[in-house]
Amino acid sequence: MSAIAADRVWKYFGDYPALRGATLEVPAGACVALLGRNGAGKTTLLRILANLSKPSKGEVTVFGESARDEKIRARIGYLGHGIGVYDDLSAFENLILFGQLMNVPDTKAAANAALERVGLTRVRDGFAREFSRGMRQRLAVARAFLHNPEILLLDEPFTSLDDRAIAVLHELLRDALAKGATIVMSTHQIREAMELATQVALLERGKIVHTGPRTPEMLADPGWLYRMYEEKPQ
Amino acid sequence: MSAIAADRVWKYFGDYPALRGATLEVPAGACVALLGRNGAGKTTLLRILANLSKPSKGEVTVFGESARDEKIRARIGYLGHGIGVYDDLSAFENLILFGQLMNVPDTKAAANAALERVGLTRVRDGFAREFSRGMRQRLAVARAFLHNPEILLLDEPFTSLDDRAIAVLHELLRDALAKGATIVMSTHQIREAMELATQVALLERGKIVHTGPRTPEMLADPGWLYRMYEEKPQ
Amino acid sequence: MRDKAIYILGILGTLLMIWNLHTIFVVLPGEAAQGQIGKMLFIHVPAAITAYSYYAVAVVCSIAFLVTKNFKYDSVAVSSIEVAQVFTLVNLVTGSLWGHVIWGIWWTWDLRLTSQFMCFMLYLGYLLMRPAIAEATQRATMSAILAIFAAADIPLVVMAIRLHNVRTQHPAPVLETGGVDATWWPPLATGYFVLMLIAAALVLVRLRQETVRREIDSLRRELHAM
Amino acid sequence: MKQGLLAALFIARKDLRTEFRTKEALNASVSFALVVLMLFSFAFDLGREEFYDISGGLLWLVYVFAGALIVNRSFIREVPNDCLDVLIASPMPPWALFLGKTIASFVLLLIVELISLPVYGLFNNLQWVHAFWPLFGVMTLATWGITITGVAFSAVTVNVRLRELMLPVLHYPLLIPLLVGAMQVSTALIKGEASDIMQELRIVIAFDLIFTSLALYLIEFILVG
Amino acid sequence: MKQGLLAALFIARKDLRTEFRTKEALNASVSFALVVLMLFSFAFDLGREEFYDISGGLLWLVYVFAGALIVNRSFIREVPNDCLDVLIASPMPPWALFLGKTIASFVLLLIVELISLPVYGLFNNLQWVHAFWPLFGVMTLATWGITITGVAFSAVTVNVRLRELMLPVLHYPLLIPLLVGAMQVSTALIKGEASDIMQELRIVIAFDLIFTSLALYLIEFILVG
Ligand code: HEM
Ligand SMILES: Nc1ncnc2c1ncn2[C@@H]1O[C@H](COP(=O)(O)OP(=O)(O)OP(=O)(O)O)[C@@H](O)[C@H]1O
Ligand SMILES: Nc1ncnc2c1ncn2[C@@H]1O[C@H](COP(=O)(O)OP(=O)(O)OP(=O)(O)O)[C@@H](O)[C@H]1O
Ligand SMILES: [Mg+2]
Ligand SMILES: [Mg+2]
Repeated sequence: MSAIAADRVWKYFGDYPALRGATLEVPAGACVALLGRNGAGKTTLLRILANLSKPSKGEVTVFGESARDEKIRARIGYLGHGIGVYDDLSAFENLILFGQLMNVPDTKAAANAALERVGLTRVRDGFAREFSRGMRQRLAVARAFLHNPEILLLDEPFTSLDDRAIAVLHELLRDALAKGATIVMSTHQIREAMELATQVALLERGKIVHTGPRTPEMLADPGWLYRMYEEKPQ
Repeated sequence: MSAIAADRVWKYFGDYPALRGATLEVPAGACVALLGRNGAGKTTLLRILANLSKPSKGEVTVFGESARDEKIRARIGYLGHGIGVYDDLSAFENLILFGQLMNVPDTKAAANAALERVGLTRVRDGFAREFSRGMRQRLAVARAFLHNPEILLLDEPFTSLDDRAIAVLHELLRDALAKGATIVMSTHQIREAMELATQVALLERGKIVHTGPRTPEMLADPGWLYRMYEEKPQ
Repeated sequence: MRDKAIYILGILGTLLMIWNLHTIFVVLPGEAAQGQIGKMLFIHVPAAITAYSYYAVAVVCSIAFLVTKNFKYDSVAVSSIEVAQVFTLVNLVTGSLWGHVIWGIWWTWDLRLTSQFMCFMLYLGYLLMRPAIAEATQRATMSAILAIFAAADIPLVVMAIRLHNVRTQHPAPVLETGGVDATWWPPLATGYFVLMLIAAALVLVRLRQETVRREIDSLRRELHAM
Repeated sequence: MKQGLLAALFIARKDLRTEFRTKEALNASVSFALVVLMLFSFAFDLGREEFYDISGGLLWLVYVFAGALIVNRSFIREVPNDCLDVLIASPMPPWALFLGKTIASFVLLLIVELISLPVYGLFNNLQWVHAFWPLFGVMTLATWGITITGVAFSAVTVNVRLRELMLPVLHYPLLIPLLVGAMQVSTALIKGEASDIMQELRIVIAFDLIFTSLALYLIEFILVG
Repeated sequence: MKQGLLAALFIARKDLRTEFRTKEALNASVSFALVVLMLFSFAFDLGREEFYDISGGLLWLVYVFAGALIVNRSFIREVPNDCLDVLIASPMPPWALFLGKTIASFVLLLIVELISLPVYGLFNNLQWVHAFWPLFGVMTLATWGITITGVAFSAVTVNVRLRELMLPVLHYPLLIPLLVGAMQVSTALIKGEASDIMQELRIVIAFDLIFTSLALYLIEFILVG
């Protein structure tokens, strides 16, 4: 059974279709790099997978169940364009809050461990509003991984991270994959994504036009896939 | 005479020094890649160079004059984390407004030319709020380049841009350099920056620890510089 | 098809209205106490009831939108509310004119006047909010919610104001209590029927506008996305 | 269900904690309430008797204006870093999120009201202590109604342009039945004529019940679409 | 100086254009004024004579409520895409930015007031036409005071660092002398007792002068700091 299955998903914003029958199957344990030009619909698709918006047409199932199910939602970790932490709470308080909402058993230990992993232990009690852009992104990563989700939906997770933070994120993602998690991440930093991805999906104007395993040539030449589909009529 | 000179600049946020005596000299016509880990102080330094905040200690001069001078400000283009355009104005109106504020002589012609350069002519009268993320970033670039600034301060300009948009930005920057402009850009997408940079400056915990020309080995191995300074005590 | 319906409804409404106005002003004698101004009743009351009828249509369509997510219902809801607002305004203005003649003042915070004004304000908020939401699905959803809230509020308003009821300037119900001359009933009923027809034609016109606007909107978005 | 209630409490605690940390809304609305009171006492040079007649009305005007400042922030506070997305994606049901936010706003508004009441009495030489407990009851009931509708509208208008302006235009007309009831009851209580307040109170309670159930039921449409 | 004034005009035009494009702000604040009128009529069930006594007070309450909504948006509008940064980085001096924003808010608020005045008169059966020009004068003076302080506080609110120092609590109490003056003068004008209004008017003018110069002088610290 595939972990995530989106079946001919359409999403209209008004009368404008941002997704036009996108179909995506992600087997459990895969790491999918979701590529596509600006405005292709990557964010829209990820938001639908994460239950943040409803598809206008089509069906999304996660582990064979409706994505709307509460138990399913507890197994998903989502990291969007916004970092999703409160500026007026400290890093630690933020994680405690999300731990409680995610039903994490020992929230304090989990929060401390998460801070440790992303290297924010030193600023544990600093307010998020005082963090630099990269530190905020690290906190957001810690938040998304807090409850050891089985499915990770990441929208441009490498944005604004420095080399170390990218290494940390890579490690976290590798750990998660080793534990059997399934990952879908959109990105424009193709190089960083390709190192991890086992699968690649290309979204173009609301449709998935290519899915397949990541081949070595993609790793060597990140622009390859885009060029493949360059000739397509606009 | 150097185009930008920051002399032992300190910046405190409360008791925390984000900059601890950063010193940077940028000769006219250079393109400096300002590198540094998350929280190193890149944004803080760029904001001080752009007059958006005042240094707590130290001096910043631009073309030998105080950066606070109004005439100097007209020669600087700044592109920060936010895109700095109004959602409720059309692309054209946005550029007209900024042209007027920047004392651009023939605002209409300049605005049209700028839209042409970033490839937004077709959506000239569309509201910025309806643009996709990449289009918004393009408009922001057009805005920053509108008055042909002699100094460009760019904070992570490649963020969230797809390959095509990055190519457009590269071209604009090359044009500007050819016209003699001076560029300082912070970035974590080192590869994209290195293609253009003539100089590299590394900021670490509020201090500039390295400045120098970009060497070919940096282009081949973007992590090189970071590794150089890895051994330093935290 | 829809165009034809608009013309038919419009022409039928106009003809009937002319005939009814003839009955009201030529056939019927003036009201005993008030003279000719009393005939304001024939617009004043039907306008109010027409407005209520279309508010009711709107709430039904709003619920239907939430259930089906079909934008047609949203269009009908907003068109109905706009038309109902117009008729509420007709009721307010005729009442005000009438009051100026009979009571010597344009307005007073009497229970009936106030609750009608309240009704107008509730739905005015609805109409003001709509254009301020950029995204169409969200606009339709939030509007539907507002329409439902407003409809739930109206009975409470009426109840509360009945209790509060300090000033009573407006005539007490005469229609139910038989205070109206038997000869006045047919033109009253016809008046209501006429206004309902005209309102239906207006709703259809508005619906067409809605559809066209949505099309233009999507074409423009399509252009931007390219 | 139990999970949901627990989550609501977490949300309420979070909102109250951030609010008490900066005290921004609390300060603004208390000072706003005080200013309005002061202005009223300047603006209306009324006799004692007449003032008693409008005392409940004034009180609730102050409360509803101050309340708007607090209640409107409720969901808007979640906008800056897209926190709302994270909350909606969490396993907590939407009604729990809504309930949590309502509870936080309710507590805040009640605090503002309890602070303003003595000041109001003092400025206007009103005797209200004798009627404190019944007044407190009315305050609780009516404040709940103000909060639940206000927070619901705050969620509705999260993506509306000019929401600070739109919100009162949408919210106040809806509140009229509640306010009329609360004003009458409060005036009667302050004047000491506690005889026939039940009828008005019933409207307040009906308002609470209707809009609480309506909002809890519709909130899923509002938040998830 | 001339450059600065020109820039102020560009800013004012930009703000007014975005507002007038949809007329959303105008419509919303006029209907807000209507809603407040409605609330007042419930709260105060007064006779005609008594109403004349408080007419100026009520009028200014409506104005200040509607005004707060408009004026507070002034700088907040620049926050979403960090537009404020771009404005500050431009060669225009900070006072020009501030002046431009104040002018835009002032015009908007004055329009709202001019529309609400006849409605106010109509709904409450007040005669005000005979006193229109003097009333208009008071409106101009007092509205300027409301706007200049309000826009300055709007700028403070944008700046996180200052927000904690100069709490917005101050804005409303700050307005009291201005409002008391305006209320007294307006009541006197509406009642036709235009004899000794000069003294109160002097307070309004003093308020305007003091806060205009203070705000223009301090704005650089508020914005760039
Ligand atoms: C602006 C002022 C007024 C408003 C808002 C207003 C509002 C209404 C409304 C909403 C209704 C119909 C609803 C119903 O039948 O329950 C109505 C009915 C009526 N109005 Fe008015 N009215 C106004 C002024 C007047 C005046 C000045 C008169 C005459 C002196 C008048 C006479 C009537 C009569 C006789 C009815 C039918 C009453 C019945 O049988 O229910 N109205 N008005
Ligand atoms: N809330 C919205 N309202 C209207 N249109 C929207 C909305 N969100 C997205 N769109 C449109 O849908 C299309 C897809 O947007 P989406 O954000 O999914 O693209 P993306 O692939 O994530 O692009 P990027 O790489 O720039 O983030 C775009 O044309 C965008 O303008
Ligand atoms: N407004 C502020 N208040 C308090 N501290 C701040 C503020 N802005 C920045 N800082 C602190 O100053 C330091 C430098 O921040 P800055 O944003 O300049 O880093 P940066 O080099 O741009 O990092 P990044 O690559 O993550 O964007 C950080 O430790 C940050 O926490
Ligand atoms: Mg995206
Ligand atoms: Mg930065």
